[in-house]
Amino acid sequence: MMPLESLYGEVIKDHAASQHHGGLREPFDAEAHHVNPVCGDQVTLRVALKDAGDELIVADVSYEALGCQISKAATSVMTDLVIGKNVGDAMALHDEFLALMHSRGQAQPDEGLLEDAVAFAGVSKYPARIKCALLGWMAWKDATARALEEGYPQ
Amino acid sequence: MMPLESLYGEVIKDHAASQHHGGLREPFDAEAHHVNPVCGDQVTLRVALKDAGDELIVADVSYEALGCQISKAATSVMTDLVIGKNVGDAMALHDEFLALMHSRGQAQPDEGLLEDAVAFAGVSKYPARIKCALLGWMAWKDATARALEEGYPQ
Amino acid sequence: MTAGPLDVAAIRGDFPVLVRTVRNGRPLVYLDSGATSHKPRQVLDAEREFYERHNSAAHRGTHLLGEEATDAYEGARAKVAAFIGAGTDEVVFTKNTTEAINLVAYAMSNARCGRFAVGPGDEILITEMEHHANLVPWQQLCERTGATLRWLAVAPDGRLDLDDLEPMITGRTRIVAVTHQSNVTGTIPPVTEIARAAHARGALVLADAAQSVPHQPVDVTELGVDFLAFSGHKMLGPYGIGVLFGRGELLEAMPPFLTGGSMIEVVRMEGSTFLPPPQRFEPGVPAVAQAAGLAAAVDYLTGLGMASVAAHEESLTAHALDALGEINGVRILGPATTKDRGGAVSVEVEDVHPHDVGQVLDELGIAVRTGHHCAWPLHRALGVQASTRASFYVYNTHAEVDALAEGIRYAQRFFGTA
Amino acid sequence: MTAGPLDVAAIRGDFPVLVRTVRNGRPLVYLDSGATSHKPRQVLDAEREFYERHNSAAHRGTHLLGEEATDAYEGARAKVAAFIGAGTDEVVFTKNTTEAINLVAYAMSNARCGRFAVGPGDEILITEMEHHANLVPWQQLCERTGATLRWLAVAPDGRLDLDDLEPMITGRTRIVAVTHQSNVTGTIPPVTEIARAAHARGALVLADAAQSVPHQPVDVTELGVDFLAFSGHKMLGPYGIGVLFGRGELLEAMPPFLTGGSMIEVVRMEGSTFLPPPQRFEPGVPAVAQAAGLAAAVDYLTGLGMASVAAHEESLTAHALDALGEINGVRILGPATTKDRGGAVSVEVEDVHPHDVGQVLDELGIAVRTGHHCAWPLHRALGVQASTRASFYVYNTHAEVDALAEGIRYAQRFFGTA
Ligand SMILES: Cc1ncc(COP(=O)(O)O)c(C=O)c1O
Ligand SMILES: Cc1ncc(COP(=O)(O)O)c(C=O)c1O
Repeated sequence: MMPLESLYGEVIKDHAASQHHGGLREPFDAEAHHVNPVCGDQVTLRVALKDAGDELIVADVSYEALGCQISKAATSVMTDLVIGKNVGDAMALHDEFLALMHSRGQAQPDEGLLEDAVAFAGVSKYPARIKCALLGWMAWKDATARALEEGYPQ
Repeated sequence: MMPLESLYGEVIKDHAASQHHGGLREPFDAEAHHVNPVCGDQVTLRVALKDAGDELIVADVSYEALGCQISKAATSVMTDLVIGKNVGDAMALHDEFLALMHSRGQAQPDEGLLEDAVAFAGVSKYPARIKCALLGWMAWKDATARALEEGYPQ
Repeated sequence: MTAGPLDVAAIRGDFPVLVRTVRNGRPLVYLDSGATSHKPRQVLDAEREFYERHNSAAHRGTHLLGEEATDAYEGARAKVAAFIGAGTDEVVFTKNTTEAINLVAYAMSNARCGRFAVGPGDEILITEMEHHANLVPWQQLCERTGATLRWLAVAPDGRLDLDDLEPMITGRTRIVAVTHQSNVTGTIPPVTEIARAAHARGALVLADAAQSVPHQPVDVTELGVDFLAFSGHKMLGPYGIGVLFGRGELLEAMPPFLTGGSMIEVVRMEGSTFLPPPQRFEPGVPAVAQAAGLAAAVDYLTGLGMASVAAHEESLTAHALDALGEINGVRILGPATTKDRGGAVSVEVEDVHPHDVGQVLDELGIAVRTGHHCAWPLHRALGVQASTRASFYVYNTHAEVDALAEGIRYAQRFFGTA
Repeated sequence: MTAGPLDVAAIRGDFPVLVRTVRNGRPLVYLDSGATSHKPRQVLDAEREFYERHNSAAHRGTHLLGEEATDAYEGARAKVAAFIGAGTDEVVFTKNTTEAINLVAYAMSNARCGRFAVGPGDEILITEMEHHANLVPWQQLCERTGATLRWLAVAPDGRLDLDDLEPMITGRTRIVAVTHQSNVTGTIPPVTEIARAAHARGALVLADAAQSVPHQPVDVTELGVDFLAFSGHKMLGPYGIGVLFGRGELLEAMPPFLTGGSMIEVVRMEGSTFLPPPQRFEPGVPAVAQAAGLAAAVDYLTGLGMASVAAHEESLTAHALDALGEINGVRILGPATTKDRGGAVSVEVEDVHPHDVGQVLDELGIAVRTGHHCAWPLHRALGVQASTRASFYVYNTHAEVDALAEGIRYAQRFFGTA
């Protein structure tokens, strides 16, 4: 059964099974709680930023997530991608991933940029699942925006 | 054009042109105001009852009516029919006329009973016009009921 | 989009109902599109195609049919939004214009604070020209909240009396709700100007576009309104679907109206939170088949070109104003020319009640509307109790206008007034 | 009315969508009728026939088409009324169940006095088992009026905890709103008993019949409810039409909800009066085509016989309870037998998220619903976050139940949990 296997590839199964950077950690600058209203999946996610002089770095992302394979794996892959990046680059990744998700299976994802996240290309063929793949990203974006709004760093 | 001429027969045209018992008169026992919500036709109608010992008689019905030919004629014919009758017989006429109106052109109206009102048999083929033919009757029934409720005669 | 005149013969071929005969074996002359339009084969096919191939509850299933239904529904939303120059998320599907206007009126009484909250001392401004759908909901809002209803008067020529406009919009006016095209007189009030005046004093503006969106190009940005309401069934679409356009930031701030499934974010017994618009205003399984039908109607109209639609109706209206205007004993309600006037032509026939006029026309196969057309105060303002209305659409012909004039003359002769 | 078993093969022939293939060229196994049912050709034909022959605005025209539209609309009302044992004037057409329930909830906050007025100290009683459509409107009513929302708990077996019933109905309880068949667990609560208890304390009773009227014989008098709400689209009918049954004397006493055209008696700028029910609750041009479609759906179901429909579903449900119940790691939510239980079977598949179960089933051509099915508090009460639901109707077969069980086993193998 090809489509199913390409949707739930090894990368997704692995990340869903062992979520990287899981758990809620201190210190953090902002927290966000996001819900998928269709199924009640939820993620609570914390972001810690670090001022590296001329740029702002994503120092840590920690989370607790209830969800399906797609949603758990996407959050895990996301943390791998953004932790350590500067905030602007991480936001660009977010945008790239968002575009991929809305591509309806048409986009050629940039593996150099998205790394493991290219494994989610198959999800874009199933519009009902896009929200699953985006739940963690949305929470991250929201928490980061809050951290910035609250004037980090001051 | 047969259907039109059978709908607007001489009886209807005549009554519409010279409404019998028109105008609002004293004395009266009760008054009712009815409206056709579709076109704003209205009738204000008064009923005077008379206690004739063992029965109650419709002594007078007076009215002011705005309306189409059907509605004006039906009210006029109605007054001819009910004035002088005892209230029970007049109510029976009302029921008979109501049944005729809802007959969809199928009923054989009893001319001995309904007299000029048989001219409205054609109206029953046009459901949208039934309300026109009934407006005066409804007001009469309502006014009579009020007169009786208010305990006439005491 | 074609700019030229409509090919009415070809258009008529798309409307199965137009070939039927009515009373006395007469061909149907349908001049009641103001009440509801007919639907072309393309719209009926789109609905049927949805039911036969893709039927499913949108926004729910994680299965293929559910996905297709969601695409059909959201595709329709995007199409309708583009048709009126709105953002996709600014289009809320309702069942009709009536629900759309009630939605805004109830949201204003549901709001416990903020921009939408209405209370005693606040004012709602409407006009005497309104269809009951844009009148009674505001009366009810005032009853619920203690606010005061005010209204602009209609001049004898059927236009709004705009001298009153500035003084009537006070600092307490919360919303100005006005028709964008009268369903009785065809009058097209200067909504843009009214909106500007309202906004200058901080009031919101809602346009009842039930009779404008079907008949003329409408762009919400050009109009400058905050809300716009219309019905699918008057624009070649199915019954059971209507539209509320609302400016994004306003919908965002508005409390919900109808509540239930799929408009919620989190539900606990103790309380619930709600999704962003448009979902916030669309509880329950959506009317996807009707949305698909409406999308096909929009395609159909776009194919004709709304400018061409308006031009066709203007020419029929001009013809009707002439042909009816020259009949003795016939008085045309509302503007005497086609300037700022759409294709609803209502007349008073002296000494013949509209019901009787309508009856005669019906026997001739001509379908018009008689009565006050759900605009009773407007009739009062024009000094008539009721009227006979012809209203035109893309499939109507000049021959039908002639038949109408002939029919009215016939009615006059029949009732001995001519 | 046939009393015997359904001829499912013949029935399937009436549903064009059932012959289509879905993902991977698989035949469609549609087990999501709880969300929306498919519509037989007879229903689609009735709608189309209306549009192609009789299309017009009901209750408006004095012309032949208007008359035919009125007949179609009122004929549909009579048919629906007979179907549920109601008086014709006790049937109000709405757009769906959601609007029907909101209508009652808003009428209760519109009432300024009398039987329907709700205020602080008053109580509304619902259950944890409700669909959001019979939950959020009551939360909102309480927010608007200051009344208190109370609810009956759900026991671990998915039944209502009725020990609470008497104490929870207090002298201040104004209405008890309860589902007549859970859309998640299939549970059929003892509505008659609940209604008796409520009436004994002077409370009104509303049953959410969205999942009962399509699936079992329902008689409002036997049930003893004051209000009953359901949707056309779940009972083989079109979208865009639903029903509120209300007892005559109650509708008579109720203030209007949506307001606009054709529900008024007299309109003046200063205020309006309203028509008697059902018109009072049906402003705007009615959805006649959908009413005609719903009438055809009622005919179709009556032709099958509702007892036969219920028996067919019971046999599918029994089969599903067996076939799914014997799978390791699958937990059935709600009653384990078909006693007082309809044909919605929701399961938890251990360690496989419902979305992932649904995805696998979808690849196999099996359409189920995943999530909380608009009944989030019920899922909480049953200790699950979400579930996978199969729901059956007249066109489903035992082979499809087997396919479902096989599909769930496949999902378990695919995700390595079996
Ligand atoms: C039990 C129950 N109540 C209410 C509803 C709402 O029905 P609708 O969306 O047609 O208004 C549904 C279906 O979604 C339901 O299953
Ligand atoms: C100007 C106007 N507003 C509102 C309405 C109400 O539309 P609907 O009945 O589709 O809600 C109509 C049509 O009846 C109308 O002509």
